Amino acid sequence: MAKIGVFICHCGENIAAKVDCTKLAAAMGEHPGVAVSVEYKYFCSDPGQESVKKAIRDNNLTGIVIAACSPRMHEATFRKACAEAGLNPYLCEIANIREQCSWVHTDSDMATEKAMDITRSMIEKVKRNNKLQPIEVPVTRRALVIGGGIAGLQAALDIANAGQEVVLVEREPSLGGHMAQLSETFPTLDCSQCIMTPRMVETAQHPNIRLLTYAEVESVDGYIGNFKVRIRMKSRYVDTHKCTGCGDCMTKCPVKKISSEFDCGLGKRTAIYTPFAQSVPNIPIIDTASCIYFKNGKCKMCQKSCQINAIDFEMQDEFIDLEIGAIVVATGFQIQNTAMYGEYGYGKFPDVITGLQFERLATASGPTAGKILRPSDGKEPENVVFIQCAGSRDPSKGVRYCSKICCMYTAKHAMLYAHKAHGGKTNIFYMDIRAAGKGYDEFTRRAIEEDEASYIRGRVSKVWQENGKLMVRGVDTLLGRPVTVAADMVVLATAMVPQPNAKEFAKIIGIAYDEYGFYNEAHLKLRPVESSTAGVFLAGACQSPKDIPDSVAQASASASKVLALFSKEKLEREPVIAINNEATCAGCWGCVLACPYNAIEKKDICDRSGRLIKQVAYVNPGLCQGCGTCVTFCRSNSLDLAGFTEKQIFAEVMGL
Amino acid sequence: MSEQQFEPNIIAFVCTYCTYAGADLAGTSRLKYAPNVRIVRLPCTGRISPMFILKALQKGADGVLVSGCHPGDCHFTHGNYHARRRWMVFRSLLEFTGISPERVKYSWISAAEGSKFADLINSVTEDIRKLGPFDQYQQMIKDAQSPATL
Amino acid sequence: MTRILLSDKLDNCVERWRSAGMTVIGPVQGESISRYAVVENGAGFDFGMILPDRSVKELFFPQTEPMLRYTIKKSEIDTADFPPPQEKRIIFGARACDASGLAIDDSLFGWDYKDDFWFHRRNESVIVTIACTKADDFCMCTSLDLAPDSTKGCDVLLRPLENNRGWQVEEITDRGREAFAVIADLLQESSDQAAPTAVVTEKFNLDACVTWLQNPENFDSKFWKEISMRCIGCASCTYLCPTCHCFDIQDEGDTYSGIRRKNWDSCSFALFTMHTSGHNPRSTQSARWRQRIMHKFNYFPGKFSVNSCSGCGRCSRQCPVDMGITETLQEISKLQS
Amino acid sequence: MITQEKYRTTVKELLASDSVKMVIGYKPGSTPDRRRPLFIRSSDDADQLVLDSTCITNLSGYLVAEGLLSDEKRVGIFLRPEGIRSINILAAEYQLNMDQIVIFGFDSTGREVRPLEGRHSKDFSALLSDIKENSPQISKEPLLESIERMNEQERFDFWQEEFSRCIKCYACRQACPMCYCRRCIVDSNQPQWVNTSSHTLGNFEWNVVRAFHLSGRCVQCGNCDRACPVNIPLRLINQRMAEMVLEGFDHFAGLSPTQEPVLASFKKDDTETFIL
Repeated sequence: MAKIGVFICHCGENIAAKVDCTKLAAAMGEHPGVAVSVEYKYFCSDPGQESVKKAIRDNNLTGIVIAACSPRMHEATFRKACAEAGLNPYLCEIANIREQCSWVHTDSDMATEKAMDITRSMIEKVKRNNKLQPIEVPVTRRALVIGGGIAGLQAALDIANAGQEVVLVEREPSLGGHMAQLSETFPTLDCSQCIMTPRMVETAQHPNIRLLTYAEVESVDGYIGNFKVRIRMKSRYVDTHKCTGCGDCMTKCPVKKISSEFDCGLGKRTAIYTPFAQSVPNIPIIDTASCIYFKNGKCKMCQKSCQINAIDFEMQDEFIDLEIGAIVVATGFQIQNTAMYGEYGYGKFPDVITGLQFERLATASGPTAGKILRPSDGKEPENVVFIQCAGSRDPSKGVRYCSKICCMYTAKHAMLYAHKAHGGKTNIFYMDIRAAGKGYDEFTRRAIEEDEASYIRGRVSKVWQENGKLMVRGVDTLLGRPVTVAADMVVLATAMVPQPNAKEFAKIIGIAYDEYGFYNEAHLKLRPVESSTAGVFLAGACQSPKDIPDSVAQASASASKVLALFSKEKLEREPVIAINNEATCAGCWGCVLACPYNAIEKKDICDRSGRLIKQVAYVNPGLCQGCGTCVTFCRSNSLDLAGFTEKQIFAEVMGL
Repeated sequence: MSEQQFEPNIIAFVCTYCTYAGADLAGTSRLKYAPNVRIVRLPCTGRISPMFILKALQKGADGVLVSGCHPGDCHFTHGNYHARRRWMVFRSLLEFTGISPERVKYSWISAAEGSKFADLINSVTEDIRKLGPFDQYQQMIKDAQSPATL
Repeated sequence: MTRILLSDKLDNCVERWRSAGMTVIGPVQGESISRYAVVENGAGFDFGMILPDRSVKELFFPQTEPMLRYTIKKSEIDTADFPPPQEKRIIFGARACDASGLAIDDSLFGWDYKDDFWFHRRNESVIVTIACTKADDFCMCTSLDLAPDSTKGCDVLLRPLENNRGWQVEEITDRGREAFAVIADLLQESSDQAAPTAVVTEKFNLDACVTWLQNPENFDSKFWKEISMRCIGCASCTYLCPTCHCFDIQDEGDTYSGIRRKNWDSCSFALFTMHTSGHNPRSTQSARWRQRIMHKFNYFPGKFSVNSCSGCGRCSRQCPVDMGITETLQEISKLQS
Repeated sequence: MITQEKYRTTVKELLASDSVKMVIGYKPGSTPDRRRPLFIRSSDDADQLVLDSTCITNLSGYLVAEGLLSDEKRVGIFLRPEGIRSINILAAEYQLNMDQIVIFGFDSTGREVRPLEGRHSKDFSALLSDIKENSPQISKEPLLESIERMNEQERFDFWQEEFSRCIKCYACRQACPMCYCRRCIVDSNQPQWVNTSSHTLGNFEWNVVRAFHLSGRCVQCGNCDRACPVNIPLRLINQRMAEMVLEGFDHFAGLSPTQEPVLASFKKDDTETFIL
């Protein structure tokens, strides 16, 4: 038999001024199953809570209803009070008679009547509440960080430095990502490599980090705290244990004219190569598409030159299976191919280059050793035109969003060019200068004021070649007239776009992505580093275009989320999850489709001899977030949602 | 006159993250609205079963309101998209069986839309008041000798 | 010379009975189905059909019937019984099979507990059977030792006249005599001959069937699976049957009050025997069909010495997959012989 | 007759070669206008096979009854296009494995029966697409049109009158190939969402819930309508809902065995005009 306690809070005058609490308490006292019905000025106060606890103990209450403010205010408070009084905290319901009653109605009688209905229906609900226990999920304390750019490195190091194990997977032969390609970084103009390479080395040498380069995530199963991840180790054809990184093989390799990806096509590399000199690990791979041996079975120059016999042409891909507790996705971005702007002449005129190519030209370790030289003739340009938003903020040809970093790096490029080519002129076509960030606006002002970058507000309509010059036709919207600039080099501030396989990869991990392929955060403001899947966190530009400080900040935030998850052996979750009645489940799998979290699996029901009788739905408590969409779908009424069960809702309505 | 005017009974099923929070905001903003609506809180519109609507009518509701997060805003990423489909289907079914769509209304109200909530409650109450008591359904309940009435 | 009632006096009869406080009920062809329903005058009857789609059972044992009303209070529950109906009725134009069905169910409803609802209605109702002059392929009363002019369960038997202008009147019970006393002056003596009753061919050998059913070995015969393989487990045969009498008791209401009701139930449903544990002793449709046959022709007669079937044939006539008692008993007859 | 004879031969061949363990078809019923389901397991059984325009019952429900397919052997079945759609839905809802099903397709115009080419569900995809394309052009039943012309109160009264005859025998459910749940929602009594009593309210609730559960799943085979012993025009509700899902979501139930259930899926741009 139910023994329900009803506690009606005056909330000072907030409730009592409109709702006749005495009448309410008396009426609720007459409700079937109510053992105690009392009113008080402030139940959330210490004495108020004490009186609730005392009433629970004295009357052996089986459930309580607090008629007070919104559950969003004090549900947690009163659940805790229940627990302290020895009553399961989930046997507490809140009747919201303040925000949704006393504060919003003018007629006292009608407000009182409504308060009665609200309280009654909660009494009926709480009678059917079940004792729930927080769900405990064991946690494997090992993080997987996917991506070895600055975000991945930061996340890996933060987690590792806190004493937890990390597996870092990078699909390229070396760590570094895009940041390793950059020259100086805004707004401080410190050398990218100088800050990046030590982090790469630190990562590789960290006792808590297992580094897997030239490796890809093949599959992810399981759920928060308990992921099972399979990694494909792509074959390098170089034994990583033997190789000392001496580089003899690369010197001997006869194929030397392969366009270097790392240098964005501005430099050359060999068929056996490391992407760049400071690669970590400093172990080459063989590019089988270019290697003579792989093409016609002859050559083997590298093998012959290797004194420790590290070259193995027979090497196969290997798979590593890992148990993982949390995943940080830091898969980065790509720059958009600008070929859709035929009018800019990218790909047609060699001296029309992308911002990233400009970075390679400007960096001391780049193909020109830091000299800004034209790809066409190797001469130093005297006049450079920068075109901003070459793809971003262009719904018709490019992408709708702002790539966020281009205003800053274009200003930086102008400065670097000014510093390196004295007397060189820069013209920058822009839509807006977006320089929000610490020291950012000062930085762009410096480019304009000290390094004489000439900003022209307007779009470029055409670039063509004339007398050895690149003629750039645009419009100066501030002056309201067309302009034509004769340039030696044109630099396009291309858009940042998701990795080309971002959507497929999201499906492997089971996270949500937006229309472009950037990964969705669970909540843009309140849960910006969590993905839609519990236990998977986001860092860096895979979530949206970001600069280095933002990427690092997000990586550290993700790391702290991972560490919080790893702070206990078991993970506690709200027990509001779906449960299935296996006896009645018809196995139609509509729920599997409807579930936003992939939390529903197929479970075999076998007889004693192991013969499969049927398959039913099983809700994984680690993944279920408790929305109840599956419950509503279920035609046979087999699924139910703890905390909001069919019985509870039925009683709530019928109790009104 | 006001004493004789018909006060409709309306039952609302709302999601906790958007509309319930919006209703709370209406409260904290001290907006005033009609006291005719009784709210049943669910985690998500995805949890709102058509059965709830039928039971609200059985309980004697003259009108039913169903409300949740705007498309794209669902706390559970797409519970409301599923809900929207169900509503489209169920609404059309009810219409075909003779339950006016004016009796069962649907809305999107975000946690920020306290004033939209207050306005909606007022307008829905007013609309249902104009329609009058749901006599046909209540007659059916009476014929069934089912005692459930508000 | 016999007493006859002419059809053109029907209007007067209905009026007399109505003014004597009786509700007059008869076979009525509705837009979609035919059933026994209230008629207000002679034109309301439709005697042309072989028999109404729905049996007369529902007038005595409705598909849903309130039994008591309850109100839940703080510390007690108030209950109030629904009084058994007191309405006086005359059912004019029942078929012999339907009337027999009522007599069959009397034994059940009056056995260990006297069902007030049933017997009040039985005692207050006069059944006037009209003997059948035509039958269809599904009629099988003769196979059950009944006949188109059987008087079982009826208070007055009418035999249609050959010249079609009325009926010969044969009062069977006092209740019947009483009801017809009201219209005594509307009857007349006549030498008109009664039309021959319908010829209903014997469909199966009932005795052979009973012998086979009573043999315990046949309980697990694979015959049951074969014969019922196409059964889809709907309850139309049981719900249209004039003798099927299973019911379920349900409480319906909200938190504060409700009604306890008696609703038809059917052995065709898996839920009928489902245990709370999930175990179902009759887990297959063939087990459920076997139960229906066994109950009607073995268990029920074992207890009440009468078959729980009056041969109306509705089960076969209405079956969506063309099954029914006739086919099953025909097959059993073959097995036994 | 030619179709019937051809199919008889094929059925016998398939049984003889053990390609199928059973074929579900039709045989003569208790009266000349009736057909009853036939379960063919031998050549003798096959001789009873009848195929004519009166073979209307959609037999697909038998495929999912009581473990018929659990031994993974193949079963043949005679199906009209609606029946093929039914088994597509059953496959899409994981109730059967399409590789176990051998289809004997047929259709009829007037009294003439013709075979449909193919044995496997995928052989009929073009046919079903055509039916989908043509479905909006098929003229509506006058009764459906007249219901649609009614105002809500009239419609409510119309259905009240129709539902008042319901005796809750659940023949509609049992006859429907889509109602394969081991426990129907009306049999779920904790809580009792649908009033089981066969009174006005209970009848209304049952019929609404039934139609909702069949929305986007009904192929209008008419089994429910024919099974109803009190002749409630159930087909009309199902038909209306089929139109609704076709108009609203371009969903034609049973188009393919991999079709997503319309109520377990969604599009972000599902268009509605009524949400305030």
